[in-house]
Amino acid sequence: MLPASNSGRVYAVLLILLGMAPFITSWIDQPFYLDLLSRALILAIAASSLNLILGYGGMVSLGHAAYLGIGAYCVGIPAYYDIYNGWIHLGLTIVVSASFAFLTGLIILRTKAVYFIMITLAFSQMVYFTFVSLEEYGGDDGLVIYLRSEFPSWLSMEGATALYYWIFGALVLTLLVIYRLVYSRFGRVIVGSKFNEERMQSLGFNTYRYRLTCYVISGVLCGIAGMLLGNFTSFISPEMMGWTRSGELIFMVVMGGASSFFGPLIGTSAFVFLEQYLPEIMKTINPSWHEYWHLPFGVLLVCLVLFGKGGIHGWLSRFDKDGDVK
Amino acid sequence: MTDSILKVTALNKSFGGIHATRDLHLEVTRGDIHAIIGPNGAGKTTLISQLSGQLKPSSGSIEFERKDITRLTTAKRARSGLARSFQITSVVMPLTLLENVMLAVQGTSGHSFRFWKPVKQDQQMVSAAMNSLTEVGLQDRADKIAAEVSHGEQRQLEVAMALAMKPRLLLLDEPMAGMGVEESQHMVDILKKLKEKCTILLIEHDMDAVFKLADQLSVLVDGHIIASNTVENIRANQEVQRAYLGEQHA
Amino acid sequence: MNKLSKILSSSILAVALSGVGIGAAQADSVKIGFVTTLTTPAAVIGEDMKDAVNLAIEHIGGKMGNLDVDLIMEDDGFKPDIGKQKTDKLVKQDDVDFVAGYIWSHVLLASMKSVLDSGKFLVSANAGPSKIAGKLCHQNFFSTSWQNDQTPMAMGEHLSKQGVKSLYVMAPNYAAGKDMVAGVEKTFTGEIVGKDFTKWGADAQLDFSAELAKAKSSGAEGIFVFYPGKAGGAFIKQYQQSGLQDVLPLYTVFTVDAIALPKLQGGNLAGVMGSKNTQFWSPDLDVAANKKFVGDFLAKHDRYPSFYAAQAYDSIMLINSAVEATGGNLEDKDAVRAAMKAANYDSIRGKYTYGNNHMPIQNFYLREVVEDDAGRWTTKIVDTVYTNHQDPYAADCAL
Amino acid sequence: MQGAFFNFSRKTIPVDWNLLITQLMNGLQLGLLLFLLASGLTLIFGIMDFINLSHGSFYMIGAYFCGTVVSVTGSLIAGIVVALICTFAIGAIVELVIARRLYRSDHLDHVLVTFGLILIFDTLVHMIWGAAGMAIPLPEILNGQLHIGTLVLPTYRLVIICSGLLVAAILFVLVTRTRLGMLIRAGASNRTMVEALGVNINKLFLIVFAIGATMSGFAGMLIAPITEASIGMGNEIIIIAFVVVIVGGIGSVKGAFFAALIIGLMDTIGRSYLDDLLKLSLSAEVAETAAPALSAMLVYILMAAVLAFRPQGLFPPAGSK
Repeated sequence: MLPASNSGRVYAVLLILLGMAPFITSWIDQPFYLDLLSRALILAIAASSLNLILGYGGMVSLGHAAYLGIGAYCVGIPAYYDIYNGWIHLGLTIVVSASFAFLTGLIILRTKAVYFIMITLAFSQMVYFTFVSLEEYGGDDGLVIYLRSEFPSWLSMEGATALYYWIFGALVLTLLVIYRLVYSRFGRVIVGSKFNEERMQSLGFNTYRYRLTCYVISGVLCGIAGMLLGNFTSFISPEMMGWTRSGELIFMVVMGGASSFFGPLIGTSAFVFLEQYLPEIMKTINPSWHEYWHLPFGVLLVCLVLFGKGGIHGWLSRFDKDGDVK
Repeated sequence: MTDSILKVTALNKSFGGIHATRDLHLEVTRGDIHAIIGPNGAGKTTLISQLSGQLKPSSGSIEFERKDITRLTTAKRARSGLARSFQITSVVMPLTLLENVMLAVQGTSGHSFRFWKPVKQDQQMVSAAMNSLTEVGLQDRADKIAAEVSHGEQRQLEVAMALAMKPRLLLLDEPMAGMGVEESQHMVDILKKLKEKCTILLIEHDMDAVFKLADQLSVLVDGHIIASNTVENIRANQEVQRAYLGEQHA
Repeated sequence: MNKLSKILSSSILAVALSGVGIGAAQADSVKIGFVTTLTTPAAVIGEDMKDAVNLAIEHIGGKMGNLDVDLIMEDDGFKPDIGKQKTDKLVKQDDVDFVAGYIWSHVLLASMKSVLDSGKFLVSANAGPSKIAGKLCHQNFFSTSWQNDQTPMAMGEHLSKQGVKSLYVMAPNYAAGKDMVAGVEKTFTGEIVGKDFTKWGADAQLDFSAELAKAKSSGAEGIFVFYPGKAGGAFIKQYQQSGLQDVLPLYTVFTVDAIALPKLQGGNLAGVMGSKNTQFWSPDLDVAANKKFVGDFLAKHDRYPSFYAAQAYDSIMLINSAVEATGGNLEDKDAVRAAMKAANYDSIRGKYTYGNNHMPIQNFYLREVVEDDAGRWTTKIVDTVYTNHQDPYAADCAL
Repeated sequence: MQGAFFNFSRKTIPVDWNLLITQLMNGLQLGLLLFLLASGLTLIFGIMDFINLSHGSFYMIGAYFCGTVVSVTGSLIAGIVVALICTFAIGAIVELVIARRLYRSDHLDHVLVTFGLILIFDTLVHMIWGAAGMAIPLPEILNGQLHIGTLVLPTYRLVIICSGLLVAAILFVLVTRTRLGMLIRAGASNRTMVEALGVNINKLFLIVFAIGATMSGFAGMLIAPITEASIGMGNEIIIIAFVVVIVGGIGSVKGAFFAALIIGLMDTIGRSYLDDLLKLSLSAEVAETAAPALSAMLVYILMAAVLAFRPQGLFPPAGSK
């Protein structure tokens, strides 16, 4: 399935290139690119997790950034008490994001369509304000994380390259998990429910349970992305889980192409690239336009929806003879 | 006493002030094709939806194989052997026919909290699904996307999906809706074959088809069953003639 | 490899290589990265700073010693992680010698590690959270502003001296807001009869009707507020519209500044006239460097510079003094550091020194809102509250 | 006039009636502003099934246009009239050029496009008017206070309340007494029916969209003399307006009205009394920190509760499912 199409081959090449990125960036002596890539890949994990519920499950969450924040605080708060054990951080991330996803999911999954969007927004805003009010952990100003999560030496996160491979590994695992998931029995129920939930129920599926499980899996994956983000930025503040951040995640998914495996990766890469270089491009056109880069960005967003169905993945797939998007 | 597979007692359903089902009694005998006929708006689909669990009745009880299922969810009823097809084609359009039927197989064969193995590698499920497709004559179209096949084929797919659930009672909501003469005849043949496998409760407007297929007939008017008997007896029934058949076959 | 993947991989390579061109360092220049906010409503502060930085570079003729100044402005978008990303770019790709700027504490906290870990110098032109003044202090960090607590402490001191017995306090609900309130509480000897922390952040609260009603009914003798940026203007307006100027005198820090005053004047909100605030600097401060800065800024932009602008101007001048003192040898970090620590330049606030934590030890003045000769609303120094004041966190700093 | 006392777990809080009335008026004012935004939003949502995140941009644009005209002519009335016309026109243009193409696509597309529109409008305002924001001077008479007994209220806040009520009344008449209103009501509860009636649906959508934009702009004009016009001012309030729409019931103007008042009052009362309440059970410091966040959270808690227990909203439009 993967390398069967032209776009599949492009993605395979892309993954190999990403795997070699630390060597490439050190060869061309541009360590900053590795930072940029690290950030893009972390966001790609988050966007892929969102894609699992949004692209495959049809659940549009406008509150997914909350899990990024939860994951990052699961590093930041133990670190605040000088607990740097990485397994504790990881375990806490999984437990907290899973419990939060489960408890809110019990209510969220009872709603549909726009109500779903609004209730996910509501819960993420509650998390946002909770962390704003936690004066002990920096409130609005956030927490500086002095040391990265500590893992055994073969799994260490110290140094830009080691952290990059952690992130890269996590991304590959996430993509693999989602790939297997979507075509497993479980995944078929999720995909089926996206298009016709009533029918799925009459086929004998308790769709509520399956969708809830899917929502929890997605939350945990995004939580792990948050844990990596905390380690990468060495800093966490509530601002990172505001609703506009959730909007950006949706944007990344759609820009890359929803319900395609590599769409979120492509989308986040494009997003991070634009965020970094659009201001520079504007500056070269006219030095005083530096601050106006949101304008072409917004225009792009509008055009993407009006004219660019299927996102970047969509138009890559158009090179394929049969087109594997679904 | 005959073996009754479904027994509906004093069923009532109202939406606001409108009574869609009024004191409805119905008994379906195992092995029969039992057709329900009635004018538009008589509450046929409402009845089916209550039997399959999409709608909760206001009062009354539904027994399936002597167990009270009135409070069970749709999914639980489906797993216990009660399948339905929909009047408005209701398949998962972006998936292939095979994938659709496999969903039906999956729904009634254990839980689906299995996250890793691709379904397509599950030979048992693939062959079970192919069998159902073969029974409705769609085996050659298995890899087509549901949205891209003809309306008649989608209706057949509906039946194949219901069949794949290995139901003991099949609720068919106008399987021939919108079909041409040839397609209808094809469907009649399919249903005749199905009769050997399970009991069928059929709602259908196509009277020719009903008379060809049904063992028992119930006439539903204003949410109430006014008569229930063999086809011959119903044809002879004056009241039914007046209430329903008379209008159509005058 | 088929055609498409070739196109894709070669374009990735092209992008990568184009970056090499951007990143190539010029040997005979001093590179300064300046991070501030140029988008979102907070851009009004960032632009004031940008204008001041450009003026500073103009004043030194575009050269520091014999090195050309290569200035790279970056926009943090008011977001800590973007600020960090831009800082990483400055440090790793542009390989700048100094990183300066930073309006917001959270952006500075997120970014400082990147700069300091790479051994470069960090000059904060505004943010001064207590952590950086205390536990987190670093030998390569310098501030041209102040520590958050100092300015409100000066205000508390003044109020106590004036014999004000009770005070109502309002500030936004974030770290700087709490620092400001903590500062005034440290030195104010009267009673604080009410306190409100209002919602801050991207969707900050701008309608203070509920809080003002509470303040009024509290019977306090004065109201102390801290509302930076656009919230300041909004607060003053509502303060006047509620008719509080007659019953509840206004004392502010970082609220009534050169950004808010022109708009207040535009709205003819005379209630602010005569209100008192404290600051380490004022446009009328009688220092030669300040006269030149304010005069040229006024001439060029037809508005008074804000304190943000003044600090940004100083950050460039501080760097300039270090580059000149070391004869342009930026590799000698110790020499650069020593030169910066000496603060041997003509600051707009006059001569000041650095404490162990590299926060300025400086004067704090009481200022009053007045109208200047040209009819513009501005601030005038009426008293000196503190002379050579050091922040209370210096003791926590291990340097 | 400190009279009655409420009993809370053995401690007592004196009730300052003047303060309470002032706060209720403040809540009413906020609620009416929210209504001006939410009524347009709920109609666009209910009739066109279009999620318009950029509805708040009209709020901003209205304020800037008004401010510009006021600074040129010196007349607040002129400013409001010109700005109303301009926001109507811009609303119409957005409908014609962009929104119209999207009514049939899914909500995700709406969210993305209108998010893009927010960025475009914010940057355009930044380019045209600069980042500094814009003050709108009020005539002297509106800058003062009104004394009613011992009660002192800012005059301009009363103006906001009266204008809000007036617009609400006009809208009520429009929706319940005119042919356009009949179509709007029908559209909100059953879209296909209106289409089947052979109404020029394009024209109806255009008018509803533009009127919604105008009301949003009017709200911006009303608040700007208090808070100033600034970039992104609409993005702050639009999310709350969405909460109002959901709580009131999508497509229901009446629902928007009551939900807006509930949320306006809840927010104001929360801000004024929550810290005192929390101090009864928590330390003063914790209460001061938690209260603002908690009162900001209140509206979201309300929305989550409504969605969980009454997803169609508190006052769904009549006849809708």
